[in-house]
This record gives sequence, structure tokens and C-alpha cells, in this order.
Amino acid sequence: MAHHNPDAPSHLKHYFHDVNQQYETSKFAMWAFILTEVLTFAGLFVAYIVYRSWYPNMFIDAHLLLDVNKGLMNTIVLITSSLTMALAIWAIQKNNKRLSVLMLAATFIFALVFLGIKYLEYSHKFEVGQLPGEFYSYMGPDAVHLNNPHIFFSIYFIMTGLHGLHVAIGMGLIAWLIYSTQKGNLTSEYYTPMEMIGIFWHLVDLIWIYLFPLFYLIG
Amino acid sequence: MLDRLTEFFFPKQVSTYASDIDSLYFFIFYSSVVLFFIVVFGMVYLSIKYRHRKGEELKLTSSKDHSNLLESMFFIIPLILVSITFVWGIRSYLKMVIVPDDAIEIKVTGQSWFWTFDYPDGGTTLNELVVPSNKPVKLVLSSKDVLHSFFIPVMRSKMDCLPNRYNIMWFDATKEGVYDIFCTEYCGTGHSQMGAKVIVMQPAQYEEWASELGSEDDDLPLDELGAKLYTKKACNTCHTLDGSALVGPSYLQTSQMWGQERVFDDGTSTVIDDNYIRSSILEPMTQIVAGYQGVMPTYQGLLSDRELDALIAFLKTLNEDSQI
Amino acid sequence: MSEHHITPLRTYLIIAASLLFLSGVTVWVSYIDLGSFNIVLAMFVATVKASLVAFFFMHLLWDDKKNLIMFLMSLMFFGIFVTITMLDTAFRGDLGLNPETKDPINKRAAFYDTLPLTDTHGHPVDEHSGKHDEDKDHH
Amino acid sequence: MSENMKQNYLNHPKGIMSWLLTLDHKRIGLMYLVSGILFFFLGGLLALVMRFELAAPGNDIISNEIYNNAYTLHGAIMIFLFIIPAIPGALGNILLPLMVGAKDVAFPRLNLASFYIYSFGALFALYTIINGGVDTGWTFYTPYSTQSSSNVVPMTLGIFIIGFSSILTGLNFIATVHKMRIPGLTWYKLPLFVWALYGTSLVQITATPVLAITMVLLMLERFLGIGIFDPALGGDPVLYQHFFWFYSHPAVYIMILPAFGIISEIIPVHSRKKIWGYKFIAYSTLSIAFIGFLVWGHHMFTSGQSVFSQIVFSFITYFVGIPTGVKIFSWILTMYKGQVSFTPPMFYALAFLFLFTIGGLTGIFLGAVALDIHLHDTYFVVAHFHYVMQGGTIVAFLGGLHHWWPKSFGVMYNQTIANIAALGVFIGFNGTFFPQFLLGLRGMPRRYATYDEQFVELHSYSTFWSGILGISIFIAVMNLFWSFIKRNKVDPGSNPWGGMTLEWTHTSSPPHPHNFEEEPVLQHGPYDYDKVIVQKTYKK
Repeated sequence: MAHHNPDAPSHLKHYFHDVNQQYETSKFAMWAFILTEVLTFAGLFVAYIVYRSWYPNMFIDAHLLLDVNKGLMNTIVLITSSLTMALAIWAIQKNNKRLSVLMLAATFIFALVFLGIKYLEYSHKFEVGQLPGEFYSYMGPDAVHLNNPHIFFSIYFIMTGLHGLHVAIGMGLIAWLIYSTQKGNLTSEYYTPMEMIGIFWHLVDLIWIYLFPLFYLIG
Repeated sequence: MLDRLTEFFFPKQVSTYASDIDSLYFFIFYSSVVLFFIVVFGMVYLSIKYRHRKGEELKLTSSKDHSNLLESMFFIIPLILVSITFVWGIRSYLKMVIVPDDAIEIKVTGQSWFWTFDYPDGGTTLNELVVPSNKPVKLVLSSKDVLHSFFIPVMRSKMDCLPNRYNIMWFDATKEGVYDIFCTEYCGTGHSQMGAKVIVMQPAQYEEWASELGSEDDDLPLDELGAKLYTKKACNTCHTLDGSALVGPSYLQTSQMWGQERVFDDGTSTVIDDNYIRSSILEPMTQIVAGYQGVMPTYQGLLSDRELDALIAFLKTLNEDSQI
Repeated sequence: MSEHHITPLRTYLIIAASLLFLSGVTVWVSYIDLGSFNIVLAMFVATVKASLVAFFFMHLLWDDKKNLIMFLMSLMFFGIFVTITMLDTAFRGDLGLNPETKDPINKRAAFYDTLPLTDTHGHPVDEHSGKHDEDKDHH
Repeated sequence: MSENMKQNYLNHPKGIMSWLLTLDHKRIGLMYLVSGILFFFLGGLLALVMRFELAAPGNDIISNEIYNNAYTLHGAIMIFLFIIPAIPGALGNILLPLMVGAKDVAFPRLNLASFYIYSFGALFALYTIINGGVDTGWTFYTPYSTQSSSNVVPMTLGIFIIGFSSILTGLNFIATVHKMRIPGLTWYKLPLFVWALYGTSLVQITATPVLAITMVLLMLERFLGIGIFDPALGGDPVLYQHFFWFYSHPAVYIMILPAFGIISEIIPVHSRKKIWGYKFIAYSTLSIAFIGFLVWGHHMFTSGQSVFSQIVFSFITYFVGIPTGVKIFSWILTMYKGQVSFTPPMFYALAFLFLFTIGGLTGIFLGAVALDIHLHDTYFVVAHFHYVMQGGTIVAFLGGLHHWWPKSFGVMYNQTIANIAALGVFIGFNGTFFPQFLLGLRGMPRRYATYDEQFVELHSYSTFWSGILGISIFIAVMNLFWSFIKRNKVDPGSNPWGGMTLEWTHTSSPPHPHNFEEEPVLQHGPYDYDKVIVQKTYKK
């Protein structure tokens, strides 16, 4: 069997017929992966919804302990990073390597800013003892009447923590993209990895779009 | 015939709804037997009839691969059967959850690994549920530690005991007698020993029993009371009298070591005396004997001072007995 | 791969601007007390934002429809998970049967009883109300 | 060309590294097979230890603690390390690309990664065993699992990791089925095993993430006391059960659907007959996979969930039963006017029909709420799910191994021994588990290390036959591997059963390293025994 069509591009794996089949397969699998991601978060959303329905007042009052401004800032940062990610793909489609790298770098920096703000938020929570589970110790005047606020903070930390972990993983992937694009491995002919990581990055944004109102706005 | 079969398959029917559940069982059982024989017969008949005989040429076989009539039958007949099963199942189930208003309420608490029963007029029993016959009894179940499940096979009823929440079950016992209770939700090392008995009495007898509850033991000598408490308070689930180690150390061993040092898993030790026994019953988790797991529940509030003394007296006698 | 759809730059910018605008709207609305309608509104805005991201940034609008089906499937299974779990959690002690089973026995976890009162910085309050707890600590 | 014929995936390329770093789906499948079988034996050994302990009441052989560890590990190993990865990982990996005419799965690297993730997770499970076991039951119900001092964390971590392997395999198979089929191989021309694997994969990628997050929450409950599942901290143990069964009920279909697929292959081939109701079987695979997500609450009929959800779950549960029932009838009717050969795979398929029908019908008993309350957590349930899991899945798996053994490895086992072993499995299985239905009806609770005198007779029957069952399975598997060791080779062109799917008609046994010498061209459907005569060719 002919291993390779001599004029097939180097990124075409031998078990695919053509570039388009390979691209479509990757993308389809990426969406299947997105499905698993959504269902991973689904478990936590279910926990949120169930406990919110059991402790409606506690959730509403406990959310006042979170910092809306930092949450909103993070929302803006993440949406902007989504835009720069989309523009990076747009640039590589137009074969503009320089702009693409620039946009990826911007995305990376925005992600870093996001984690920085998250760090500030977390460290404040650690200081005052608004911690998950048994480590919860905050009994300030605005919280003393709350019934089991540790559950709210458990869910808050687990959900935003898992989301933050995704941001961190995304940063690693974007760093690798910057390197590959700079090296010229990704071009308008072949940019599948960037497209895939883009989808991942937008998912991270998409989940935050729900986390933000659920925790910061309506408790 | 049906009675004989019921006896073969099931334990006695003691609750009012037991016969209903058994009938549901037999309805499904007979339908299943019929369906099962159709399947097995079809399988055996077709495979033998159309077997590939020795020396027979391989040939093109029939292209028949569907039959609307047969297929709709396969849908409709099971659908009818499961519909009946579903409705019957739900109707019987509702009988099991709707508690009659005049039911006696008894609190059942599961704890690793024994059952406590609190009666409406005060008084508590361990591992012995006493109920009157022909009167509905409502059980309010909960647990002190992990999940347990309260199962009375003769009543055909079972319910999980959850920590920090109540669950309800009820029954109306129709026959006097002593029947088994099992724990059916896995709860750790002693799970298979977490049995109890339900004693169904004539209502008059029950009234008498209930009024005497708690007072009967007052005149017993301490060591005899202790011997009684040893089984009644479920000590025997974890501690043997013959020196063999179960979940906890044997009473005999403790008795033989009276006055000697006992070593704990954190390296400390103490002399075995009345005070040690007392605190190890009331606060078992503070000093765990080396080589054992700290799993004993506290008996704080479950034993009076006199009962504690009785257990200690009983424990002391074991050593003497064994030497005789 | 020139046959791939390339979204015009303008679309991206418009979408990003709408996302930022909607974020502002949802924060602003949350300060108005609309009762339980707050949740509905916030979730509605979030869903609009999420759709914009999914259809435009994630290219679902132009992609093979199989990808969209995959995505919708994830939402459907999430819906199943929530709905069926809620059939239990929201209906305990329902049908007027056995109301005892509805709520936990102890509403509040036991460890709160030992927590000292704090100020808004999380430091234990010494005098007055906190005194009782102080004693406990030194015991 | 003849040089080329001798080259197959087993002997080319050579060297240990070429195996450890292989991207070839067939080699990965073989590695899955070997590790799966090893865990199968380990789990089986634990089962025998338990059975012998239960031969008589009282702690005769092992203590309560060891018994509790044994049954937990038996369950966890059999489910997470053997049944779930075995059929998709081994048979699925070897056959799926061959059946769709592809050169490999869509993502060979991911496939290898999946195997190593599985192995890594398995290491945690082995560590758990060495470190003293875990005693919570494979269900890890809270709050026992948050309090138990045994190795809950390593075991749940192992399961968490294995979950990723399961997801990656599922992703890979879905992409392969969608995108890697040869031209002309439309959905309705796919072999039903491919449909089954497709349905399984959908369940895998949908349900497994929830297991992963549940295991994470359980670990966090232990580390931080997050109070979501622990009632002492305001949590709800019943909610844990919802989370757990949202995965674990669909997982039942991850385990049984591939078995359906294998049976749908074996019966038409060995009956030389077009399969009855192709489209029905294909669609019912998907509908069972879907309905499987709606019925998890029937594991919780005594947990104290709301009355409303009891009724809803009981209702939906029956909807799984009906398509399954029609499937059984379709398999039986497939034999109508065929030419049935009694080969070892066919014996396994017939045993499957017998055993799985019992397993399925006893499920109807358990779906009726009122009756389930009596039967819940008794040996009736134990017997029921062993009839489904072992009588169904494992018997089908053994049948599948016997069916594709000459194809996958180019060797033929001793068919007489295989038939005898199949009979032994069938009889031993019924002898072991049928008495357990009675035990359960009479009130014997499960997970008991010791029991009441009244149950001794049935328990000792069960134990006696479990020995026969164990020996038969051992002989069946050893008979297969012996043919491999003895190199009892078949001619590369062999098609001993007269199969019609691409793996039989278009590639050698064992297959070429790149599956097909040249891209196969589809000539007929998978079961067109009414249109084409495929000769049975079996030469040494």
C-alpha cells in the first residue's frame, strides 16, 4: 500500500484520505470533548441548583460576601480574551503570522490577569475565613445569621477553582500555540490546533458567563 | 398450591400488605416463566430445526428479516404486562407509604452496629423491637453515624436510615411471634452482625410490657444485670466472652488483664480498672486499644450509672469464672 | 484549507461589544429587586451571551451541524440530570405524606456552635458576645 | 506479495518498544485484552474467596474486615478494570477500524494514551490492594466513605483516572464511526457491533465526566469536609446517590451494549442468515443508551427519595425493558430458515440468550417499587446483576473472543475443549447464581460476611457451583491462550465461520499492520446471506 501520496502535505496523517477529513474529524472530536467538559461542570451546577433550592436565603445573603467588581472585571477580561483568541484564528486564516502571535500573546496576558484577580479574591477569602467546608470560620455581623454558609463557599471554591484550572491549562496550550505559530508550524493551510484550542478557550469563557451571575449577582 | 409456593419462596407473611406484594411477585413470576419458555423454546427449536447438517451445501438463505405482526406483538404483549406490573407496583407501594393515623409511633435509631428503639411512653430497647399485633406501627427511622437500612423480611418492608434525617415506614403485624430484622445497607465491619428481632405480642400483653419497660431490672444483682445488658445493649456484636478478638477486644481478655497496663494505639497506656472501663464505654474514641480500629459508638445517655456498674461487675466475674 | 469559512473581522468586534454590553446590563439589572424574576432575567442574559459565544466565536453557526448536535446533547443531558434529581430533592415529604422526611433534623452543622464571632475581617471579637467562646478556648 | 502476506501486525515491526509505543489499534487492543483478563482473574479469585467464606455461616476462613475488602475490590475491579474497558478496549479496538474499513482509529495517539491512563489508574487500584484494601463497597456511599479509615482516596483516584481513559476511548470511537468509514459504507450497512460500540461510546463520553466530578467531590469531602454529601456538615447522602447513579446506571449500558453488539454479530454469521430487524436493533441500541440515563433512581427505592420520584423512576424503568425484549426476539428469529452451526461462539451466544433473558426478566421484579422494597439490597439483586453482567456481558465477551480469535491472532483454539468449557460456564453459572434468587426472596441481605443458619443450604449450593464456574472460565480462557502459545496457526486467508463483514472478507488473519493491503471496496451488506454465499475457509 502506498504509504503516502507524494504531494500530500506533511501534516496529513497516513490513515486519513485528505486534509479536509482530518480537519473535520478533529473538530468533531473536539466538540465531543466539549460535551464531556460541559457534563463535568454539570455535576457542580446540579449541586449548586439543589443547594440553592434548599437554602435560598443563605445563598442570597452569602453572595453579598463576594466582590461584584472583581467578578465583573474578570468577566470583561475573559470576554476580551475570547475576542483576541478569535482574532488570532482570523489572523492565521489570513496568513498573518505576526498578528496571530500578537493576539495569542494578548490572550495569554488576559488569562494571566484573570488569574491574578482571582488570586486577589481568593486571598481575601482566606484572610477572613470564608473557606469551603470545615475550614469555614467567618462569623462576621453580615454572616452570623446564615445557615450553613460553608456549603455556598464549598461550591463557590470548587466551581471557580475548576474553572481557574481550565484557565491555567488553557494558558499552557496558548503558550504552546505561540511557540508553534512563531516557528511557522501553523499556517493558513493548517491551523487545526489553534482552532481546537480556540474552541476550548471559548468554552472557558462560556462557563464563566454562567458562573458570574450565579455567584456574584443573584447568589 | 399457591400457599405452598409462597412458603417456598418467601418468609412468613406477617404484615397486612405482605400478601399483596407476594401476589404481585407471583403475577410477574408466572408472566416471566411464560415469556422465558417462549424464548428458550424458540431458541432450541429454531436452532435445531435449521441446523447445518453434515455434508449439506452452504446455500443462500431466506431474506426474511421482519414481520410486522410478530414485531407488534413483541411490543404490545410486554407493554400490557409491564403496565399491569407498574400500576400494581405503585398501588401496593402507596399502601406502604400512607401511614394510618392511629399508628403507634416508635423511633428507630441505627448506630454501628445495633438498633435502638424508643417507645411512645418512654423507655428504650436495644435490638428488640416489641410491637402489638393488629395495630399499625409507624417507625421513624434515623441513624447516628452512617447509612443503615432497616429490613423486616416477614413484613416485606425496608427503609434506609439516614443520619440527620427521618425516614418513615409502617406495618400492621397480623401474627404474633419473633421475627428477624436485618441491616441491609452496608455500614462497616459489623454490618452482617447488625441484626435484631421484632417481637409481635397480643395488644394486651404489649400494654403490660410497655408499662413495665425500664423498671424490671431494678432488683437484679449487678453481675446478673450486667450479663443481661451484655446482649441487650449489643456489646456482644463486637466483644466476645471467649477471648477471641472480634471488632473490639474480648471481655475475657480485659477481665484477665484487670489491674495490668493496657497499651493504646498512640503509645500511651493505662491500668485497667473501674474508671478505665467506665470511660471506655462513655468515651470510646479517646483511648483506642492498640491493634484495633476506633469504631465504637459512645454509650453516653444509653446506660444509667447502675447499668454501667452492672457491666463492670459482670466483666470482673468473667475472669473468676474461667479459672474455675 | 482555503474553503473554510472566514468570519469577517467586523462580526467578531460586534459580538465582543454586545457581550460586554450585556455583561453591563446583567450587573445593572441585578441591583433592581425583581424578586424571583432576577434569576430568570440573569439566566436569560447569560444564555444570550453564551449563544453568541457558541455560534460566532466557536463558529457553530457555519460548522457541520453534527457539532451543534453534540453541543446541544450536552445541554440536554445536563437538563436531564438537573430535572430528575430535582424530582427528588424538591419533593421530599411531598403529597402530604410523611412531612417529617422533608428537612434535616439539625438544620445547622454542629461546628458552627464552636466558631467564635468575628468582625468583617475575620478576626474573633473579644468582648461582649465573643466572651463565652473565649472561655471555651482556654478551658 | 507473498512477502507482504506474511507480514502482520503481530510480527511487524518487532521489538518491545514497538509494542510499548505502538499506535496500532490492534496492538493496543491486545494489550487491553491481556490486562483486562488479568484483572478478570484477580476479581474472580476474590469472588471465589468470598464464596468459600460463605459456604458456611460464621467467620470460617476470613474475618469481616477481609470479607468487606474482598467484595469491594471484587466489584470495583470487575467493573472499572475489567468489564468497562474490556469489550470496547480489547474487541472494540481490534475490530472497529477493520469493520469500517479504516486504516486505524481517528486518533491513534489518543488511543495509546487511553491505554496508559488506564494502566496508571490500575496502579492506584493495585496500590489500594497492597496497602490494605478498601471496605466501602464499590458504590462508595457517603457518609461511610467519608469516615472509613481504609484506602478510599487511592481507589477513588484510580477510578477517576480510569474514567479519563474511558472518555478518550469513547471520543475516539465516535469520531472513527462518524468520519473514518470507507465510501459506500452507510450507517445502515454498518455491522451491528459498530452500532453497539457507537452507542456505548456516547454513553461513555456523556456519563463518565459525572463520575469524575463525583469522585472529586467525594475526595474533597474527605479532605475539606465540603458538606455536600456529608450529613454531619449539612450535606445529603441521597444526593451522593443521585450523582453516583447518574453515572453508574448508564454504566450498566456501557457494559451490556457491546455484548448486544457481539451477539448481533455471532448469531447471523453462525446461522448464515440475514439478521432479523436490523434497523430495530440499531435504533434500540441508541434508545436503550438514552433511556438508560433516565432511570437511575431505581437503585434508590429504599433511600428515602421523594414518593414522586419513586413513581417516575419506576415508570421509566419499564421503557428500557421493552426494546431489550424485542432485541432478544430478533436474535432468536434470526435463526429462522438459516443454517445454524453449533460452534463455540454460537454456544456462547445461545447461553447468552438464556442467561440474559433471566437477567432481564428479573429486572422487571426489581422495577416494581413495592416488590423492590422487599428485594432491595438482598441476594436477589446480587443474582440479577450477575445474570446481566456475567451471564450477559462476560458470556458474550467470551463468545466474541472465540468468534474473532482466529481473525485477530491467526490461530485456532481446540474447539472441543472450548465447547466443554462453554457448557461448564453455563451450568456453573446457573448453579452459582440461581439459588441466590431464592436467598434474596427469603430475606438474605447482601454484603454479609456471616449469615443466619436458615440460609446455609442455598449458600453451600452456590459455593459448590461457583468452583465449577471458576474452573470452566479458567479453562475457556487458557484454551484460547494455549492456541496462541502453541502457534496453532490458520492460513492467513481463513474465514472459518463464513463472516461477511470487512474484517473477514478483505484482510488476512491476523491483519496486515495497516489493516488492508489496499482500500477495501464494499461489495455487500454485513449480513447479506440471502444474496452471497461466503464459503467457510479454514486451513491450517
